[in-house]
Amino acid sequence: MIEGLLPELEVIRKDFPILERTLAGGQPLVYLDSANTSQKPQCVIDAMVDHLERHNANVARAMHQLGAEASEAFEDARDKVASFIKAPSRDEVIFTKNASEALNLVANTLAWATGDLAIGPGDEVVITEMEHHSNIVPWQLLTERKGATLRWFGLTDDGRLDLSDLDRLINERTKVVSLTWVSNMLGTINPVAEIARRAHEVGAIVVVDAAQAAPQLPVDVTEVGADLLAFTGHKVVGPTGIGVLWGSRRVLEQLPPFLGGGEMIETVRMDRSTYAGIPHKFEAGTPPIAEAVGLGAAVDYLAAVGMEAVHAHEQAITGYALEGLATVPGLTVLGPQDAASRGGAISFEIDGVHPHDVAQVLDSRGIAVRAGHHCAKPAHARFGVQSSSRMSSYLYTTPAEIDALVEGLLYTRSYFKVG
Amino acid sequence: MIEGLLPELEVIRKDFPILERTLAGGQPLVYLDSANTSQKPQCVIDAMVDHLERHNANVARAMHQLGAEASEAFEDARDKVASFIKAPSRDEVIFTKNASEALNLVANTLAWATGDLAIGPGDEVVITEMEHHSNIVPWQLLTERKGATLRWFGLTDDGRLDLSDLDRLINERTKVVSLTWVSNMLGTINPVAEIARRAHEVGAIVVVDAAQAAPQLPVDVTEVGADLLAFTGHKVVGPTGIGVLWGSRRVLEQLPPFLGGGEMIETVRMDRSTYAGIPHKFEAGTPPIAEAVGLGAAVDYLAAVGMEAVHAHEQAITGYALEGLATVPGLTVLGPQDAASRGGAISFEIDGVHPHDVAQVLDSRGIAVRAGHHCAKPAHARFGVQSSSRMSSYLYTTPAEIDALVEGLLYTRSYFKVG
Amino acid sequence: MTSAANQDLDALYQEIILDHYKNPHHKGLRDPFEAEVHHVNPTCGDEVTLRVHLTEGPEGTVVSDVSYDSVGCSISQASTSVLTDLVIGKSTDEAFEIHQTFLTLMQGKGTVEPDEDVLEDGIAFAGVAKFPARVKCALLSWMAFKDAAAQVLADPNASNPEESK
Amino acid sequence: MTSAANQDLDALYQEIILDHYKNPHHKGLRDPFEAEVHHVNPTCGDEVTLRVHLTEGPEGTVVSDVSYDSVGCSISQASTSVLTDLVIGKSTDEAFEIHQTFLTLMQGKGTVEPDEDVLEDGIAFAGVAKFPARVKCALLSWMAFKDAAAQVLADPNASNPEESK
Ligand SMILES: Cc1ncc(COP(=O)(O)O)c(C=O)c1O
Ligand SMILES: Cc1ncc(COP(=O)(O)O)c(C=O)c1O
Repeated sequence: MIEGLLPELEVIRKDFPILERTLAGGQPLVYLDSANTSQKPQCVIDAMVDHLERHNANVARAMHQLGAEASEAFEDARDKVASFIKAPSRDEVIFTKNASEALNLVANTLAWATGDLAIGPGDEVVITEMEHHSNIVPWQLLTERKGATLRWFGLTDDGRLDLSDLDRLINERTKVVSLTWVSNMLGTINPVAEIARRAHEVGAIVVVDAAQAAPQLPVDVTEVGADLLAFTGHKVVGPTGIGVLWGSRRVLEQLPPFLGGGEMIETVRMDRSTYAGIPHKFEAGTPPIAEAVGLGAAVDYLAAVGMEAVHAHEQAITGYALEGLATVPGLTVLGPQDAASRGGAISFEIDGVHPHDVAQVLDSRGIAVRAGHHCAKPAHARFGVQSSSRMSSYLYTTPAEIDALVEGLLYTRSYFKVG
Repeated sequence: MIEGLLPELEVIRKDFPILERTLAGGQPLVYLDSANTSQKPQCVIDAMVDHLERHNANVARAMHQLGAEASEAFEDARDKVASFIKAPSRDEVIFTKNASEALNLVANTLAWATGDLAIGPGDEVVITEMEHHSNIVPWQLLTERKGATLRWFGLTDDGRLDLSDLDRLINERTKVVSLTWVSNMLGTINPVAEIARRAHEVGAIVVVDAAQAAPQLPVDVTEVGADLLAFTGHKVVGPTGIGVLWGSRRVLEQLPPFLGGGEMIETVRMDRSTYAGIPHKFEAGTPPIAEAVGLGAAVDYLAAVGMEAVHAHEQAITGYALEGLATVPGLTVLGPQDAASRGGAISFEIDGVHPHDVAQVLDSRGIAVRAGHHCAKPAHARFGVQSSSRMSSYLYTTPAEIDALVEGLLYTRSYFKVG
Repeated sequence: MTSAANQDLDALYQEIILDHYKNPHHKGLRDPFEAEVHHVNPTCGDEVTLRVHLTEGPEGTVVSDVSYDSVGCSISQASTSVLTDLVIGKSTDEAFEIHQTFLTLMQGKGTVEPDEDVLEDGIAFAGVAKFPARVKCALLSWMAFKDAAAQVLADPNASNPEESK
Repeated sequence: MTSAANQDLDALYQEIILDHYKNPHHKGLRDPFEAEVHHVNPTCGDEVTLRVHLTEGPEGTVVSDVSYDSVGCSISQASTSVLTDLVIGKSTDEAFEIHQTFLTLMQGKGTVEPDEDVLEDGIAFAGVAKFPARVKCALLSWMAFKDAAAQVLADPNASNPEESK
């Protein structure tokens, strides 16, 4: 028995209906693509179905019983998310459509901000070379449009942030530092609190991309030092169509509105409008209601399992996987080699077999991994590769699935006659 | 039997599980709030459940069998939507989170557009006084930020667009004309094609808010003269969390990207990125996948019933409702008085009883209507009222439900001792 | 109509509420005042413009007047009327305590027993607490009062904005 | 591994494909050329830089050379190699017809019978059509070729971009 595994693993797997699926040729599913999107437990699906079949109505605007039920379910979800990330106030939790929109919301409103948060020529935004495209492109657009400068942390050879020039990179010109907590490609867990401390010293705001952290680690927005933090529903066993932006009241209140429309207003005249307070100011139009209900059920599910336990399970599986992968000749793991300093995504290369071909052969055995640049082209470029294969585990992953992967990789080498 | 009603109305009602619900005191549900959000047929819910339980994976990025299934389901939904609105090309269909985001996408990308579409001082954007806030605020933000001028069509006393100064209002300075096809408050169906003709004469682009039209009328984006057209999933018997922006290839290709991130890129370097072609350029991050599957099932359902038949049903019910409401003393209907020139939303006032109180008494009888400004404050102000009550029907609405409403309104008057 | 639903409705629309709605107390905007606020319920558009006039008495600051102009439903109108009855003439400390008691009642989802000694006619709103969509209506003017009074206390030398024009 | 899944895999990775992958034909960038394009598969990042050299012959325009530099999987690499075998030396009309035939095969979801007379080694890609995620890999260089050749035909006087530098 591997230390740290969830004791009730088989019970947990029963909660996820898709894990019973068989694929072409009757192969059972070995799902190792959870960093891409996670599978959904029955309770999340059921909560959404119950909402759609019995309580569906628009929120906030509706005065009738269904409307009251829907509004309550929607706002309950906000409470659940607030407690999941230890937000000081529920009003600081904004529902977006995904993590990408949450990050763009910040970059876009900063483009129109006035006062302290305004960004212009001479100002700097700092990101890192291991960011997901969704935490690169918004900042490229912002700095380009406002004449500001984009800078970034480079990476060490073992896939960590190169902090050697921390104090030079984050300086009095820095207005924003935006970085990922856990890398979706290298798996690296970054010292966010340490970097946030430096950023706050120079008066910059700190944006944390927690798309990979929220599924795996206990999150405390204050402890990590974030001013704003984004994650996405579909990676925390919740549905697609919903993401979360948390922001401190102080920063959120300073930002101008993002999208304009229903629910984000206080009053509207043809010539001028005033806006609602947070969180509604940033939630224009009908929000993802059934999706919020699903997300609420999802974070409740994770909280019931316990995020400490989920994290321990991920580390145990990751450690076991690193050991297994080491037995495959010609295989190189990108990123840190010790399980303790990384999350549950492991990208690797196999000499002589292109990642797509690796993924294809594995798929013929029912094993689902991702191949490509994982929306992290700069990080791949840093390591001189154009793409990689990636296995990523979650709370339902078993050691036997890792064994199947390793066996599949050995078979792949023999299939392509490199072994 | 009322002419135009759906012949299989009872069969259709059986498709919507929520219509079986009873409310407090055992009251059966009389749902007359469909302009706010529509109810969902079982086939839409089932399609989403099947996706979540059997085919869930991320799209585009995933190479494995689940990924291929999810991608195919997602792209099939795009085909279904394209055919539902007669889009010349499937690539012109962009999935957003709701209609509000679709409209904001246009206004936001225009803010950064260069060349022909760029907007600046001296340029004009024309909207109307009957717009939903989601088609007002984005244009206020745009014109304010770019130093351009916002103008609008006024309304006649019977709730139609005042077209008397069409040629003055839309002139060579006009860059954008954005208007609703069907008013969510007054019910008015606007002569969009006529206005679009004038707009195109002066070289302006035409944005059509079809949030209320798409549920009720057969839509042909070319015939209506739109360059861009928005609607929302949850009002066409689909789920929340998804909306649609259709745009002509010519215009979409000229617009700069909206949100930056995964899926919208061609290639990313730390210093510079290039973007994918349409529709992906405008779909950053993980899209609403299960929601697209639900929306695809929804438009298929409507297409199977037939949009001509849905429209005829709405008109029949609206005509019957207008007759019934006319029997309630002290009740005034806002907007056109003939069913032929309006959609299925009817806003009204009752002398001496505030709309909230009307809605409350109706709710105690299981009748769900909306009370308030319906996100159309300027239109309310135009008629000198601060709020109104609104009943809105859909393809599952029966004449008996209208009878219950009329009876409920008579009871309301007696409850508040005004009758 | 089943009697259960009717009972709920009657619990919401107590006679006292309908009386205040038809004959609101202290309505209209009056001088003098030290703060004027405008609050809106964005959901439904109910609006209130509310002024407070505070004076220094021997036992501390006193709410000498609360005047208002408003549009809204029976619940929001009646609650404004009751608010003025309850706070005019009280010390600001007492007024804030009443505010808190009313808030607790409204947010109690129908589980809080109202204290007639403190809330007087305000106890009629106990039934509103069971209708989440209407709680905002009942609280609109109370929030406006709190806001206005707090503004004056934060800046006690603020002159009457009308006079300073 | 069940034999069904293995059969599919073998249908995808035909020996011909693996041979072209290991020993790609016409690889490298060469002069002269009239157009150079860079195509990317944004999903996975596969890339190809491709040049075409067209000349005027007695029977119309001829594809005299197609040269390329590329990174990608076995399918995309082999398909580029096969492309060059098929179109070099053909008239542009013939080349576009072959392009269309290959496209039809790829988009046929496995229902199209490949024509060996037209596609030669290209028939080995019939199995790819059953793997929707890989169709883009197979088409990457074909789309690049079409794009580059069309650019030259649209502007036949375009000089060699290298020479004009
Ligand atoms: C006319 C009109 N436009 C836009 C919208 C906004 O739709 P959504 O709230 O789904 O963004 C609505 C509905 O609320 C509407 O009725
Ligand atoms: C680190 C990281 N950031 C951001 C995202 C974007 O999330 P989404 O696609 O849900 O917007 C992802 C996942 O794709 C991610 O892994």
